[in-house]
Amino acid sequence: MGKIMLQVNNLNTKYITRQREGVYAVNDVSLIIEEGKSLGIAGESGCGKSTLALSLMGYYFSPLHYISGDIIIDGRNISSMKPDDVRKQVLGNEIAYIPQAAMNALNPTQKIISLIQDVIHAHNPKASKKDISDLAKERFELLGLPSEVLQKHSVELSGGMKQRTVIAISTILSPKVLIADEPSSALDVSSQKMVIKMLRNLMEKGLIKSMIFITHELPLLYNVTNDIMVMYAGQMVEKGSAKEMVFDPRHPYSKGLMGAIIVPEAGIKNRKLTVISGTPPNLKHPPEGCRYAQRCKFARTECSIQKVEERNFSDGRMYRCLYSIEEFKEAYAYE
Amino acid sequence: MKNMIKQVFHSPKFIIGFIIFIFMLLTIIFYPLIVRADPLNMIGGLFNKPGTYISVKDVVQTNEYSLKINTVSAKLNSISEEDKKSMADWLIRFGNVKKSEININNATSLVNLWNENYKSTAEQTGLLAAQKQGYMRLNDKIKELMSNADVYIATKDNNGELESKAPLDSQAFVNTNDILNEKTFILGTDNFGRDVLTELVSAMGTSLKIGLVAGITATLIGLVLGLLSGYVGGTLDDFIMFVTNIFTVIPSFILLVLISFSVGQNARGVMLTACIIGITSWPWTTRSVRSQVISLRNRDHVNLSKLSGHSLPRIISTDILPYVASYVVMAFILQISSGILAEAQLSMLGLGPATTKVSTLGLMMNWAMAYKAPLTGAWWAFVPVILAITLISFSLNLMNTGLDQVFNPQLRD
Amino acid sequence: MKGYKKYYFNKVIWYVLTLIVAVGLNFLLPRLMPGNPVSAIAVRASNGMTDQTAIQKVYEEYVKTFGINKPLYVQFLQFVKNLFRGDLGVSFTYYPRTVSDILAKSVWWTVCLQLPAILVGWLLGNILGAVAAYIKGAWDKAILPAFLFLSNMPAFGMAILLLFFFGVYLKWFPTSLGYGYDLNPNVSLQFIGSVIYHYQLPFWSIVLITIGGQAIGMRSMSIYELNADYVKYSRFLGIKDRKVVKYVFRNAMLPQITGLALSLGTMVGGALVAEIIFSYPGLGTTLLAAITGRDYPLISGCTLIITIMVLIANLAVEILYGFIDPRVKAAQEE
Amino acid sequence: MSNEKAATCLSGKGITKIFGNKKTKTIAVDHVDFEFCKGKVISIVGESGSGKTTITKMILGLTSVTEGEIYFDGKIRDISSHKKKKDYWRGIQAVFQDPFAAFNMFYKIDAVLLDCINMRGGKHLSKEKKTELMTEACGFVNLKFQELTNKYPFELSGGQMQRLMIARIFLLKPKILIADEPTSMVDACSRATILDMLLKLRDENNMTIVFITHDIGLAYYVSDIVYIMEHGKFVEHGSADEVILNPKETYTKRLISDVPKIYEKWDLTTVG
Repeated sequence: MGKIMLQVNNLNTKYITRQREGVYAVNDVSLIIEEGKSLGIAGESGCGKSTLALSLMGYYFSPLHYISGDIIIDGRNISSMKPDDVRKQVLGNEIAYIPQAAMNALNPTQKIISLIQDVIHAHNPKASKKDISDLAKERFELLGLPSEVLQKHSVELSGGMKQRTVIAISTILSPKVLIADEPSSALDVSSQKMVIKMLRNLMEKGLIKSMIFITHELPLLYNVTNDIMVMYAGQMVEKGSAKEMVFDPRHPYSKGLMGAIIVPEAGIKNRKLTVISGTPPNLKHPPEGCRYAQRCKFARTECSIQKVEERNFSDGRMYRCLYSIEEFKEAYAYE
Repeated sequence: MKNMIKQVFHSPKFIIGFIIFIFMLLTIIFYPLIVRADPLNMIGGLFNKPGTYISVKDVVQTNEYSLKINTVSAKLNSISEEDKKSMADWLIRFGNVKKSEININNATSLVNLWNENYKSTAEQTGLLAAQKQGYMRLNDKIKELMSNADVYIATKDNNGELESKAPLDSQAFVNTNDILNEKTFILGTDNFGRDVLTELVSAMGTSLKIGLVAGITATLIGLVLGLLSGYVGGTLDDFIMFVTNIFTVIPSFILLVLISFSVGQNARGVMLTACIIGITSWPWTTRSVRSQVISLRNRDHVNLSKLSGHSLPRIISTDILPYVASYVVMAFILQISSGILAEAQLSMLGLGPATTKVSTLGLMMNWAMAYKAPLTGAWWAFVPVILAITLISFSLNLMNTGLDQVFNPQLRD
Repeated sequence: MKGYKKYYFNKVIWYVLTLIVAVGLNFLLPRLMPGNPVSAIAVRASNGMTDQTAIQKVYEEYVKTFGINKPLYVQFLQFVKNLFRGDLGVSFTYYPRTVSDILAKSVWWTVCLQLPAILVGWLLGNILGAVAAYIKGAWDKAILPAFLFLSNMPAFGMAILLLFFFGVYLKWFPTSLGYGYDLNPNVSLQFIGSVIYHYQLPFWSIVLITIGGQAIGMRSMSIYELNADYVKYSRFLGIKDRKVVKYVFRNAMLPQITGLALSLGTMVGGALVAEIIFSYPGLGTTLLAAITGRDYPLISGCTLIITIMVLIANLAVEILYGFIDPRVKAAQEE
Repeated sequence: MSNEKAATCLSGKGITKIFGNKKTKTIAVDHVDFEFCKGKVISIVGESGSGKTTITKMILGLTSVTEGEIYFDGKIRDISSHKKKKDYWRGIQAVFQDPFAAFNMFYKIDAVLLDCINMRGGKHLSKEKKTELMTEACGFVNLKFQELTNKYPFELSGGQMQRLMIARIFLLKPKILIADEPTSMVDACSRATILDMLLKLRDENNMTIVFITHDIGLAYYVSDIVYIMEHGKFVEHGSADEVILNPKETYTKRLISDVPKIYEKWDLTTVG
């Protein structure tokens, strides 16, 4: 078991809507990532995966609010630190973020290099312009980005190039944890592939120690991350290695997701896609029992009453359901 | 749609603006019903301060009453204690009056005793000349007090000599309720002796009308041009936008001056002025409508409407207009306030409505300036007008910001 | 750089076109309407106010220089030709002074009053607006309506209030003219002092008016920018809030610059009327005199020069903008 | 199934679209030919900017065709007048990508459905009959009509709106349905629902479905025939299995290799 880079214990956060209502979008989520490993987070839109990404940064500004839980990066608990210390010591150089819409993640009126300078100065005020631009050049070359980009404004870059530039900037200080929130969903498949390759590259070269990759495209996760965690209605419902999750899901919801995968491969042509009817619960007033109960084919009466805890298994997998593995086997056999 | 409106009425800014505006509107409507006087009627002097006025003439003409008040005793109380003491002292020493007879506190009796007994010629041993003199003066004073002199009303005759008309005895009074022309000018009078308040209210009405007409004209032109260039596009769009841009850069104020001057004094009525203002202030509406329509034109709901076989007029009226409505309304509101302002500025230049029938806020300002109201310190002639203009456009703009925050939520804080 | 050249070239061409249109309107409008110059003169000649002979002279002069009795297009060419020679005819009211001579005197007063006033107002307004947007809370809640009220007061209104309070009531500042009436323009310290002394009220009235509108615009722009994605991202990169706010205000400022360009015309209009209040020796007062004297050549001269001033100012702003905003460059180079 | 020759119901010869004037000239669609057979699902696959949306709009008659002819039911399509357009649109309809943008938010749901009934000449029908039809249509996409009456589209969820879209088609029963990325805005789980409904429509009324998408996997899954589009040209077309499982053109190959797989390994070395 490698060194633990990121450990999250029972994290709870909410965001406040304009109508002053709390939406409990992250509900005791716990996870562990070891050095050199990557974790994928999957789920439908509105399942709280993006909110989780923001929450993991440990730096909250409205409408997002911290409730409880620990975020421990390489042994240091950042959820107990002062926000400004988090900003100074953690953001950018220990934990980095790649936003969903890189299209407008860059200040349109600023040159890339000057943004990089600001980033580095924020953590090391003494760094000289010379060193910074050298570092930037070197890093850009390493990642196969033309160094002319540094002298450009974001408006002069194409979509794919912007996204890759954003990745390069986020990781310029070689963070221990990289959180990538749908970094490629807005792109064409070709640029998507480049982005993925770049992230791999960063991992292999050890420029980032660990990564959380968030997307709704399961085939992508399958190919990018070691482990996959499926979220539903603000909770983790199942977690396991990518292979297990795609080919042997246990929780009914993740099974549904996997059953809806479509790839251009002979295997799927005549397969019947699974359908999950209904809509997820309203997270303003989350239900007491299992949050998936009212959409679940196998729901029993106690499902919607009893609070369901995460269940860990010897084989390192875990899910949040009242059923035992055997019961699943049966249930699925009947289908 | 409904909840849109509900939202609008939840925005405090809008509500405040709305209240102010409605309040002014109601004043404009109901004030004339209460005060029926012609707003431009010249009553009262030039630049009278705010307050109540009674003309002297009226006072003379009212019938007089004589009230039976014992004025004398009232007067006598004005005799000082020292004088009383010294009077008593004199009576005892020289007027052989017994001390017991004298009650120093009863002024009347004391004075009567004095009148009976005091003689300046009496033997006054032991008094200095000065003291004697003093007693004489005191005596005269008392005489003076006792007498009931009449007041004379005099008028200058044609060779400037004063000749007495009627004696008014000091007991004559008039009842202010009998006076007919008692005038109260809450905001004083202007340079023509008009009641500023009444004038102001009617002026607000006219200016608002001007604003409305100007706004409607501008909005209609803007809407049509915007729809055309936005929906039809192509060369027409290029042309319209070229014109629009030109007219956004050429100061509309200048166009106003040119046109208003050119149509000439005699032609320039209230409505014409309003229209002129309207036709010089459409470009803004055109721009915003156009940009909206362009973003709508390629929206799938328009395509869907086409596929459902709807005709072009129907598409424009049901799929485009409702979406641009909010922007048009906001533009319209702004047009009104800027229209009122434009009228005021024109009038300041003497290019406003050439009329003496009605007053507008601009004309009132113009008159106040022409008669140097600020220099003569007649603040009431212009401060209320400025406030009126400001309040109207303030309330309108406040409503507008309210709407804006509802329609573009990212501006909300 | 090629992109830039193209951008500026287009801009200049466009403004020249606009100028032509403006001149055309300036020439055409009065001639299409009942109050056209000839009849204007005719009226004055007939009801013979002031000395008959002068009017007569002006009339002949006018017919000579502007060829009133020739067809319209010939007149226009004449008009333009004269324009290039800086000949705008002779004033009726100030006969025998020429219009261009009168304008040459007054235009500088206006420029020196309005240019600084509007710039200062714009700057202060933007700063206040930005601060309001950043601080939010009660202060913002209080200050926004205040600005709104300010921005809705007509310029002349503000002018009169200042005049009345500081000029008439407190007697701190003079109530009219651009310099002491007992002086005649020279470079003496006394004269300059008096000019500055007379400068205060008009200047501040324009500044105050400008502040309001600008502050509101800047405030909402800043709030909009504060919600932009790059703000969140920059914060997550650990960049100091102060720096992020700097980005925001810089970006919010850019639309304000174009906003200035677009609202310049309106501002100048208001400011001219404000000048009149103080009978400041600028174009505003001249225009008023011209209108009251139904002095056609002078009016057309005033309107023309004001238009030209505004156009030049606009062009200047847009050129400046091109340099500041990289998006313009990008748009040109693609 | 793809081998048997069915009757052509829509085809195009040398279709071209050029935007802008001479100076700013961009060729969006460049002399493309196509032939869509009755009762088939045809996919047009292309990356953003490949011109697939433009060609859709031209087929639907929403934008003019710069050059070339479109044949509908064997005859040259004529949409010169509004009436003719209306006739054409009785035969060809569309489902759009973004349900939130596809409905007029000031326009009640019943009105949307009523339009469809009227368009198919059902104006004269009795109120009851109309309600019955609408209820049936909603039932087809398992929505409850009673719950939708007097509601505005924006009161529904994205998935529901998209299904309402399909209910429209159910009422109109066009010969051809153009589905422009109908599932790219909905979640994986509801995606399946929508695809099922589309295929059901096809099977029940022998409808031809032109499926526009950027997702080659999806294209492979739903369609019989696949057209691959690049820079305004069709680079390759044929039966789904031919094109996807053994592509000829390099572009097609690249497109497929760029998509992550789950059965075979996804090879990242081939990045351009």
